[in-house]
Amino acid sequence: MNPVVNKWQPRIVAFFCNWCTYTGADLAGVSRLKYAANVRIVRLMCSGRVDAQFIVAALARGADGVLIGGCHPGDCHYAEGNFKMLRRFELLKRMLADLGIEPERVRLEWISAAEGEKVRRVINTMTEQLLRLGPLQLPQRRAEWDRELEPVSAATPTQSL
Amino acid sequence: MSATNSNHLRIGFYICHCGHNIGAVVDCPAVARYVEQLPGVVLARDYKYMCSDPGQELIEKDIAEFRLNRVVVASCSPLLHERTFRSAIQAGGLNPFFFQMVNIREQDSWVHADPVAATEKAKALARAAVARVGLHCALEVHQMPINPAVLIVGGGIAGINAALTIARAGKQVYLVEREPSIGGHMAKFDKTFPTLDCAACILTPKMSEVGVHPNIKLWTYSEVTRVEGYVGNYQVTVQRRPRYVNEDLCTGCQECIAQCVYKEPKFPDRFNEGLGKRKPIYIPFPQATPQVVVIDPEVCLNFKRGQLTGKCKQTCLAACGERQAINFRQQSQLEQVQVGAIIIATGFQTFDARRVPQYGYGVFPNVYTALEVERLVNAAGPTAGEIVLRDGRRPESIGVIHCVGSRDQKTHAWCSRVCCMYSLKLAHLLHEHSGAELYNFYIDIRTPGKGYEEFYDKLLDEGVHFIRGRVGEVTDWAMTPEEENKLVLRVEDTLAGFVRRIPVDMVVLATGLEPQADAPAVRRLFNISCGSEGFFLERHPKLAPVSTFTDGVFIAGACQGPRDIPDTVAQAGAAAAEVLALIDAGHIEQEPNTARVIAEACSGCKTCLPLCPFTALTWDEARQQAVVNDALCKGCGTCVASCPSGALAQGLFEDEQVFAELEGLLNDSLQDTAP
Amino acid sequence: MKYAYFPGCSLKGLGRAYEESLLPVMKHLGVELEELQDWNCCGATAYMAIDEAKACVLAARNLALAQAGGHQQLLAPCAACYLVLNKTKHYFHEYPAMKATVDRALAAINLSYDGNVAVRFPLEVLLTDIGLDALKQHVRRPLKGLKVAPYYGCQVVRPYAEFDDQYNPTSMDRLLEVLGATVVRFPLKTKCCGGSLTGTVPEAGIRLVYILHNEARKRGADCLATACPLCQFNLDAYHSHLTAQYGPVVVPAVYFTQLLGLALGLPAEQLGLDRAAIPFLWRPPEPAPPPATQTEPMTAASGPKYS
Amino acid sequence: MSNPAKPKIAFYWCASCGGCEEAVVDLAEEILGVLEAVEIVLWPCAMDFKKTDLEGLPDRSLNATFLNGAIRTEEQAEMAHLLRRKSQLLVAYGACAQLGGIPGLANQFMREEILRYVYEDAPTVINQDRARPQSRFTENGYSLCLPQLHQVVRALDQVVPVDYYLPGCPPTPKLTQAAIGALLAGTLPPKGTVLAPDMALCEQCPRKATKPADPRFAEFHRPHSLNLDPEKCFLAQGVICLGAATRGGCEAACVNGNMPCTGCFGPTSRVRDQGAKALSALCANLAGKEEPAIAQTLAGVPDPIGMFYRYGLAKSLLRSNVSSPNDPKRSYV
Repeated sequence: MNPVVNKWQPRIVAFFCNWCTYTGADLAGVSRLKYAANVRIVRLMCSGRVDAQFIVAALARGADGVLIGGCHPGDCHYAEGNFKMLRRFELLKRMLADLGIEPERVRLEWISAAEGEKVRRVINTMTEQLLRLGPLQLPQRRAEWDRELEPVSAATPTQSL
Repeated sequence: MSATNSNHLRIGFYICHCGHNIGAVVDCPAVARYVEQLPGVVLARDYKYMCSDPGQELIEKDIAEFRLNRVVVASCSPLLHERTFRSAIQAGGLNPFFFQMVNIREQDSWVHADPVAATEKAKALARAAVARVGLHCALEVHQMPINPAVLIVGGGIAGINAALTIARAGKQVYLVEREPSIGGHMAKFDKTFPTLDCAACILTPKMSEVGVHPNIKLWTYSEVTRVEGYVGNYQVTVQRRPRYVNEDLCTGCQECIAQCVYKEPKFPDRFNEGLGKRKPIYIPFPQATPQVVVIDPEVCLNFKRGQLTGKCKQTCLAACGERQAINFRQQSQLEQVQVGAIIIATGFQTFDARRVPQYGYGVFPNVYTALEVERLVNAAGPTAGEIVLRDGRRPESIGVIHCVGSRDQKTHAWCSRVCCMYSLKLAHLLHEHSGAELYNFYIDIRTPGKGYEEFYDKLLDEGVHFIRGRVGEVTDWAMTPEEENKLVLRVEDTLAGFVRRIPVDMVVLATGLEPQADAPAVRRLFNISCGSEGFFLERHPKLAPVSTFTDGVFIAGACQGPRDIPDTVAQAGAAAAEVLALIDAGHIEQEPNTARVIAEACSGCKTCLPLCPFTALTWDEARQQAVVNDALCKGCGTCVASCPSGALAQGLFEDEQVFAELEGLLNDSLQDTAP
Repeated sequence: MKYAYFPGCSLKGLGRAYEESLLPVMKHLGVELEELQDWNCCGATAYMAIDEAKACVLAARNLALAQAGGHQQLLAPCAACYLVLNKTKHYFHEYPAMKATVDRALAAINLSYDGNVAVRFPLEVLLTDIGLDALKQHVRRPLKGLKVAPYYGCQVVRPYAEFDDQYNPTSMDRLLEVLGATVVRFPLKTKCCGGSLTGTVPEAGIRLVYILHNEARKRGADCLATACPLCQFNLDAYHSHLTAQYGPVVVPAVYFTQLLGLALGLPAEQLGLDRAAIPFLWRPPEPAPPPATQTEPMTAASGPKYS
Repeated sequence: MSNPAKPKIAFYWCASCGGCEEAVVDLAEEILGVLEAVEIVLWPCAMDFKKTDLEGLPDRSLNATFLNGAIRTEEQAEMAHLLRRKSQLLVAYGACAQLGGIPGLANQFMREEILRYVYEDAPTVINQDRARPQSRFTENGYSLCLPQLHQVVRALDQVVPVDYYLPGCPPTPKLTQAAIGALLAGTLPPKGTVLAPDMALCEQCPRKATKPADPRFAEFHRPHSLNLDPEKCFLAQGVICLGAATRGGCEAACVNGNMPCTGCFGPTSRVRDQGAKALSALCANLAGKEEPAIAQTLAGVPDPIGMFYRYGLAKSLLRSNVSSPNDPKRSYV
């Protein structure tokens, strides 16, 4: 394996719904639960707002994993937004697998406002999982692919628009 | 960074130390230095307490002095202080939505121990906010009218107090109670601690006032079945169960009860915790409000399995005579009301003592719950206040076991707050009524309250025994002749340092308070949250203790957590004040996070139409496009995420803003060049 | 239904009657037990008291053997074995440091345990896997008229077992009721049997045994039903001391599996009943003669084969 | 030959099927007007052409180049750079140049996988020596060159800056003519624009009126498995149509041929990733509320990449298969 892996820390982008999971994450804070600092939370009003574009954009931009947090089924502040996310998630997982992205990298969890402990557990287990999977690092990999363009670019300097 | 043209941007960044809360873990000055060199940022400061007046004034001053046009504050959760800072920015002359908040306390300094990692995370989060805020637009807050009527769910002391306060302020109140009478648990109590004033004496006048107040519509024997709408404009459906007695015609004379074909009361009396008996037609207790009898179709001879059969002499009908209040054909009835705000005061239930089998409740007849003893010592109770046990004996010794179902990892971890005091009260009353030896078995005696500790002292003087130790079991295993036919309490006396066996005639279990069994259903009905223990979750434990995360829905009393009568009454007053503040404003401000259709982009594909649970999205036949009804949209953004051509957008959560946030979160190439 | 079977030392020694009754009963009920090859000490008592890690390693080896044999479930009829094996499984999930120690030890003998093999107690298997309703169908000679004091002892339901209440276990009560016995309310069902005190501090240990006998007798029990070899031994072996010291107080102490065997109609002589020092001579009434169409009563030998 | 008054135009093709060339020819008699108005200096498909001719032209001497096809080889990249240098305007012509197109679907596989399959493992291949084309081959002092295959397929603007995009597989004659017209008239919109309406296809779909208002998809069918109703919205028939997630401008050509839209015009300007967006939209309206029911419905989408990224994989946010080429888990069928 890559020797850099020891120093490397995965980066998780989390999309949390305002009412349950974001509040649950606040509760984890108020309860002073400690969890891995690898997660960066984006607040949305509802997990139904999570466009699959956001997930692939996060991965494309360098996230090693994406976590989506919504209210438990039946508890959605907006009745059924979480189901809409669940349906997208089922197909998205397959699509990502077809593109070589391990299913463990994208996770959907129902976490209520009372489940600060679950926030801790999910983030910690996901961080561990990603440590095992290793980096995704798409921007770096792309830069690597695009190196094949360099000789041409050097030979034929392109005017800038 | 990002697609933003940052030339016009003048972003001010503020990071709050929050005393040591953030400052002890996150290197705030380093974050400020880092952010200062990000594109578009003209100024970055760290400050001890950003939410303080000087902190807010700092922002206001800087907006003018540095011509800031965007502001980012990194501090606590936006759920706590977003409004505070928006107001400050508005005061500084900017549109309040040219603002983004970064949560580096609840979601950073409080959850990470490593200062380096926490500081790096704070930088990433700040970077994201800076990237995002550049794309913020000036938004307007829409005002919506508010319906001044109020729904109160639960007619215990909390609901009664809130209802009276709001009604006295001249507002219409709908008070819904599930039982046939209001009064709740307090109506069952004999005396109240620590003053020992009689519960009925202080509660009854309030109940009567509720019954007659012109501004209160009281619906007992009723339940809320449906809640629709939003703050300021809720439509509530209330189901009124048939009591087979017309409330408007019944005078409460109770002659029907006297004339019932059952000459003697025969059925367990719920109000008396099953210790007494009642007839199929009954009034729950003498002071019941409303003073209207109820017929229990489960046991009334005129019904079989709840179905009307007419196989009874119906002597009650004759007794009622011309009043004609009894109506065996009464049906369940639905009432619809429009209200602007809701107070939930659904109270608690007592812990089921059968869940601690070692205490023998339900096995040994002389083991009682505290609530049963409340009825037993009550002059209006099944024994008229005489302490007569289920087996007919009068106890010479009584053990009171504290913390049953409280402070126990196996049942409920929380302290139920009221048990110590009511156990002291019951010990006093039992001692007074029976002259028995009283033993209290406690873990700690908790008496925080005005006059509470003094009450404890008084009990000590009365000669009640206090044994510090959690009782291991209540058993009929006699080891000595003296223990024969007694209940033996085995307990480690942790002060004396040995295990004791104490034989008694009666055991009282101080059962704790727990959420109502249907709290999850009620929670869903009103779209609020429960804490992990199942009590309704307040918006903030200290600063918004009666608010919920759903605007316009408030909570009061023990449905939010165990509390005693003084605290419940105070909280009911607080909820009433919150409601009055809300509805007296006349309008509410709607967060401008609603969806909008981009008219020049909508192809009319109809994907969004079925997705809105609030029917905010409708079809404009003329334009062949979807339209959003701003008043109905609650701002979830599900339709926005689902619009296949990007023709729907959401205020505060525009696609480009989220993409910019992601770019900021993940763009580490903006290396830390600050010293 | 198939389980790996961990007899432990007791069931091959003083508690032989337990195995002698358990095996035919389980066979009769169609439960297949495969004795673990090369099992070793479960790690109970002295080991656990002196060095927890070593005790866990001993227990984990047995669990690892079960795993290596492809078993999901390990049946441990001895209460002490059941406790220690369960405890080790529990530690595997809760205490990473202990897991690491044990993992190293197992690795040295090319074994591993992933924490998944479930440790099961016969009562649990009877009640949850077979079920009382199914069991009832097998009862040929109900224990009509027999008054039994159910005695669980300390280790069966504490603290890791999940199949019964720790304070007021009722699984054996419910089983005995299905078998047709009258279960007396026995408040001492989880009290101490004396444990090793009967050997080390006899005056204390034997008094504890006396308390159990005395209470069972006072409540009219014909016997004490036990689920632990040590309990049975203590209740049974000191009968002469008890009688000498306290008078005629003793009641027979039998394994619940022996009562189950009787109720199933298995021959009494095949259930190890003759090994007890306090004789248990009660036998269920003969079953009513079978209707003509019915085949002969089931026995261990002739019973239907379950797979 | 050269007429200084007429704007100079070039047509060029890279990784493409030739359909875009056909689209130019499909201008039919209109092409005469075009030929009247412009001077075509380069059109390899139709005219003789040497690379050195192009190299000999002064930089920016071409008014516009219409380039179709994706960039798959180093030669194509080189030509793209050359044409960029010689042109004032570079137009990505057709889905392949704009989005990577059908060739972009090759991004589901690693280059090595493709070569191995094509030259070794495909059942129709007999190649006992496992010979592969070499990029340079010398014999008897003569040396032959073949352009190197890139690791991934790219859209044109992933290689050189592009001024305008003409979407479609292929672009319609109408849009092509409009673009040339705007070019001649000097009425082109701001650079970077896709020269087609910025509204999804549903707007101009003849079946719009039959679009279901509450589909609750429980089952998806593939077009060949049904006798398709020629009047009814495909979604109402349980057939996935990407019209709602695809820029209009094709005048619903496929729908008029009774086939659902497969997305060749790409996303609207407000969408960054057509496939992810289409997925978000379609899935939200599924009927199921639990994983098994949802999975059952989605079993009707056997190839999500082929469904949602038929033309756009190369230009999508993820761009290609991202597993490491040495990943032992990775194998193709």
